Amino acid sequence: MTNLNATQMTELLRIVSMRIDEASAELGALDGAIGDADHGNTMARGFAAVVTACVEAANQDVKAGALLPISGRSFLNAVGATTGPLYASAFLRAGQAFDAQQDIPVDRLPEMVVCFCDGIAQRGKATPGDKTMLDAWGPAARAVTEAQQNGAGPVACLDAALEAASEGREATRAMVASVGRAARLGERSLGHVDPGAASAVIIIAALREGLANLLQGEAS
Amino acid sequence: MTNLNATQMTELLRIVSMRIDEASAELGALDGAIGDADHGNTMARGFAAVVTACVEAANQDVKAGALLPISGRSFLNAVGATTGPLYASAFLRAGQAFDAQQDIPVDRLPEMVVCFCDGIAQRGKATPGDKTMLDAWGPAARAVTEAQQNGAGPVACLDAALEAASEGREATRAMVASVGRAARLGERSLGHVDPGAASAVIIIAALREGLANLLQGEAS
Amino acid sequence: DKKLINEARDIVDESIDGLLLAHEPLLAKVPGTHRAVMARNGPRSGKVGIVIGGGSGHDPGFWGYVGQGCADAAVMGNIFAAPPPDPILAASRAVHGDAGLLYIYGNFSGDVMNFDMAAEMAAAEGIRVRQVVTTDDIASSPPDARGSRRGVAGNVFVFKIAGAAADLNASLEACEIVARRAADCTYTMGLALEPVRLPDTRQPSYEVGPDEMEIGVGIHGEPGVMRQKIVKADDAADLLLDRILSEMAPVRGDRVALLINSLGGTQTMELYILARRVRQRLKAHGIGVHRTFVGPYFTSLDMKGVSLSLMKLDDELITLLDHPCHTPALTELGEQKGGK
Amino acid sequence: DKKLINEARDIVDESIDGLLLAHEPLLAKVPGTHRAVMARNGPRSGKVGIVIGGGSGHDPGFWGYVGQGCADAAVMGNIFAAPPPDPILAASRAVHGDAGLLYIYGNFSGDVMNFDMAAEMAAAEGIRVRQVVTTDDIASSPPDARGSRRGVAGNVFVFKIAGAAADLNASLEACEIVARRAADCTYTMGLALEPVRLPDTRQPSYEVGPDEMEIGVGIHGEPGVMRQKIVKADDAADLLLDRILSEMAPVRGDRVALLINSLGGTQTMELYILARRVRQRLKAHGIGVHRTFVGPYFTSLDMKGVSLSLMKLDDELITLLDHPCHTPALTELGEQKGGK
Ligand SMILES: Nc1ncnc2c1ncn2[C@@H]1O[C@H](COP(=O)(O)OP(=O)(O)O)[C@@H](O)[C@H]1O
Ligand SMILES: Nc1ncnc2c1ncn2[C@@H]1O[C@H](COP(=O)(O)OP(=O)(O)O)[C@@H](O)[C@H]1O
Ligand SMILES: [Mg+2]
Ligand SMILES: [Mg+2]
Ligand SMILES: [Mg+2]
Ligand SMILES: [Mg+2]
Repeated sequence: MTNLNATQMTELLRIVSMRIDEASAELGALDGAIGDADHGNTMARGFAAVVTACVEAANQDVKAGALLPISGRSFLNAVGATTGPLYASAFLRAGQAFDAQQDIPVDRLPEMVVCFCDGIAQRGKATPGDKTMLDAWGPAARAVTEAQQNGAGPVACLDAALEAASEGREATRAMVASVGRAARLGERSLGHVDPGAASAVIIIAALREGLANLLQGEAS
Repeated sequence: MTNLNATQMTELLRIVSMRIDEASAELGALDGAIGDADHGNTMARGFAAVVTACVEAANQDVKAGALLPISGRSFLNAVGATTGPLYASAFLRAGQAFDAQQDIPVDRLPEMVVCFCDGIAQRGKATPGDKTMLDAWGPAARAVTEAQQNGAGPVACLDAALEAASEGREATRAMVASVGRAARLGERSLGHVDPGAASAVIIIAALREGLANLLQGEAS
Repeated sequence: DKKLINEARDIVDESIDGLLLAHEPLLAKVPGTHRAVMARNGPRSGKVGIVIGGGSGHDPGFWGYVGQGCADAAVMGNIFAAPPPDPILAASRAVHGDAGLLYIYGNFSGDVMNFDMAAEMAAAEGIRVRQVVTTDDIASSPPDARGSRRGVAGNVFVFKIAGAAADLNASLEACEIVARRAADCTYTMGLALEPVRLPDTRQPSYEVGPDEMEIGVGIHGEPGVMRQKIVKADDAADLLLDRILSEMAPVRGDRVALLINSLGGTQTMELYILARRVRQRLKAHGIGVHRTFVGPYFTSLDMKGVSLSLMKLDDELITLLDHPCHTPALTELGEQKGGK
Repeated sequence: DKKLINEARDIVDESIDGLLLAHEPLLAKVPGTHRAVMARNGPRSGKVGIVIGGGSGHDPGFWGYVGQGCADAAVMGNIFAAPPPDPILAASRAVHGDAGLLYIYGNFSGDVMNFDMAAEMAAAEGIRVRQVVTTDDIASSPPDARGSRRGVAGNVFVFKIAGAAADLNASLEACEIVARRAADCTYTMGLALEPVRLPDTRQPSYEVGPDEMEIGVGIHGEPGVMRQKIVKADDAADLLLDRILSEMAPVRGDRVALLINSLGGTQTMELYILARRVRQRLKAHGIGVHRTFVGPYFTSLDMKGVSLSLMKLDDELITLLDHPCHTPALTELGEQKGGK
């Protein structure tokens, strides 16, 4: 397999949706501690809408690249919130990187992580250390770029992203939030993991899991 | 001692107030099961007001007989509710039986039970078996009359009243309420003691206790 | 069960202090008692005075229905306990405009006895008093014993109708007749998810299991007539509505006023979810809904539960329901009002 | 934590269905979305349109402030989640009267991003949009960072002021200026006795001990800035009021509007007990209270807790506050109103 077609890309996003859904109570609890407890619901609703929209689009014979802007819009319209515009920008940025008339080259899939990071950074204007999802997406994006430069394959790139994102997530514990809802807590946000960073790790892990499944399915 | 003066009568009512107050949570729970849970508060507030009014009156050198209508009015104004008019009538009826210009003969004190029964019956128009306080006051009043006819002394008369009232209270368990708030429960009121009957027993027991104390204090 | 109060025994008096301050433009203290409020712009010479009341713990009942075009005075007792005759008499004197007084209150033995005594005392002072005792709670007795039913949230309709009639200068007899008709046309049924807790004891009155609800409860935390497994909002709405409709027996084209009432602890979203279902069901029955009231109109402290009230309307009741009024809990603009 | 709902995921949509039915005379659906309502008698040609909104779960916020003399449309997101741009744009189109639109909403990153996107989209269609972001929650940042504070219950004052200005045909610029001034003059602080529970998880967001309360909470169940032992109502009132007064720094003779707001699960009696204390304290400070609002005006689902808001008034703000309006949650009669 060299390209992911629309059905395969949808399958990948379905796995993200499933993993986010499973973690939704836990993400809600993380958000409850320093925010408003809705992050689990919001992410779950958002990715559920993404899957519904992609299934519909894939049935109409579009190419995988076209699913990215579709995902962005459906995520945004299903959730609004802070994460809606952020992940909408993430998907739209990825949509710019991949050709809507083409399927997605497997080798380039990890670039989604870089695009997500750029889109989120551009829309949210957070800086590293602000205790946001960017503290997971940023290290992950850098890890992908580095791995690609070292000639790693796509699964290995995502492995590197996952490791970096997980470290980033853990690092948020020691940060005092300075943007978003948790910023109002001041010092009280210390010691808590940022929920957006936690969901970022789950997304990356699910992408890696989905890609590995697809490649394995093909191999066997 | 042949007469209770105003201070002694006030002392007696203070003991009633104390015993009702101690039982107030329990009376509230009985009322909660088949009514609106306020019977403990209501009785406690009512008798507290009675004591306050009697203390004030006794300081102004009135006779014990005059405390009865004063008690009725202060009970009523402190509580309203169902028990307010009922116990107001009870006290007013007792006030008619005793001379306001005189202290209360010790031997006649048990007649208060008969007066209470009559006043409550007249105002509330309940009939025996309706599952009300009358199912305690009624047997108690008959027991007093009978004991008096048998020549019993005042404490013995109240002993008889107490025994009869307690039996009456227990008998309310097997009754279906047909007047008052609990009547709306129908069969569901079965098995529960009527709170008004329970507080009646406490009043009679406290009168007996108070009288015995006074007589004993005199004897020693 | 945490509460923002000072001493439990003071909550009635202190909250009356607060509402007199907060609603200064509308409400005034009744002279000679701390337990009654009167309308600043309500009572007037030649107008029948409407006096309402009952125990405390039903906010905004009863004080919230005092004002121009509605009740002239409200008398409040201790929590869940009828007020004694003295404050009722004080309110009667304060709002009497030489056209007589109408007392309106729910059918509870304490209320009946205390208002009766006050009426006798008022009569002795030459004040004519008539009384309408509300009996809208259909769960509390079978239809053939309507007279022994409790008066609950449907009170609000009766207060509004009587207040409008009085404001239109109807005679005492006419006010009584129309208030009684409003009361007879009003049907209520309630349910609770949790029992109430009195502020002093903070103990639940009875136990309801974690997946149970209590059907046919009163507004004083009285237990209901039966207990069953908790159901979804639509089923709960149906359960209340079906019982009401089977008694009211409306026909297509009938018009009603609707009150979806929180018993204190049920949040707004849930009320509107019920409102949705009730309106959909009534539409399917071909019954027109002239007005829908949704909110905590007559509560039982902060009990988690709701009641549903329907008043069957005729042209006169509609005119009176739409008559302008201005009270803390109910404002009707009258003419100005947009649409139906 | 029992609830009368159908499916947790449907509660926002179903309750919007219900409120559109219940408030049919006042509210209509915005075409093309299920998450926005508009005033039947609000928008008109030549009038600035006021569009408000935010997450759901704040009933009667935001829809309750839509109607003649107040907001023209309200847009609601999921529970505690800002609405996406599309329904905001739909509402913008629906109430646009060629005099421009003013968006008013609380300062939360999600709301800012989504309303900003909608404003850009509206501008692309030739609709002029200005925005006022409310920041009344004094607990949420120090005074020197007022711009990063949350916007909470004080919203109600800003909606009312802006709606009145627009109803009086003020220009978009003038509406924006006066709304911003109202926002700058408004100070709020809240406390919670219990954390909130979202309807889907029914889990408390955080733990508060049985004798503790959380000071400085937001309206989305956000934890407060500190936790302390629960105190009596009078002390709780003082705690909120003192913080507000120390920032507002009023002098004798100043006038304010007051909002004692339930966060959803605090009963009416408690609110009036707080109102009593706050009014007594303000009187002692020589501060005049022009209006006192008491009730669940801006909630956080059914969270047990309250907030206190003060708006410092001047003559213009008083005129606008008293201007007539008619919405589900707020009715002002204007002239007719009895006294002050
Ligand atoms: N400006 C921002 N840039 C990037 N991420 C942000 C920003 N603001 C907030 N976040 C992320 O959003 C997460 C919260 O998302 P969510 O709970 O869905 O939204 P809300 O705070 O509006 O309820 C935070 O944990 C944080 O990671
Ligand atoms: N008509 C009546 N005659 C005598 N006792 C009555 C009558 N109605 C009710 N009661 C008594 O009153 C008790 C309830 O009193 P209480 O709780 O104080 O009043 P309420 O029912 O108004 O809350 C009942 O337990 C019953 O004993
Ligand atoms: Mg959140
Ligand atoms: Mg009782
Ligand atoms: Mg009672
Ligand atoms: Mg949120």
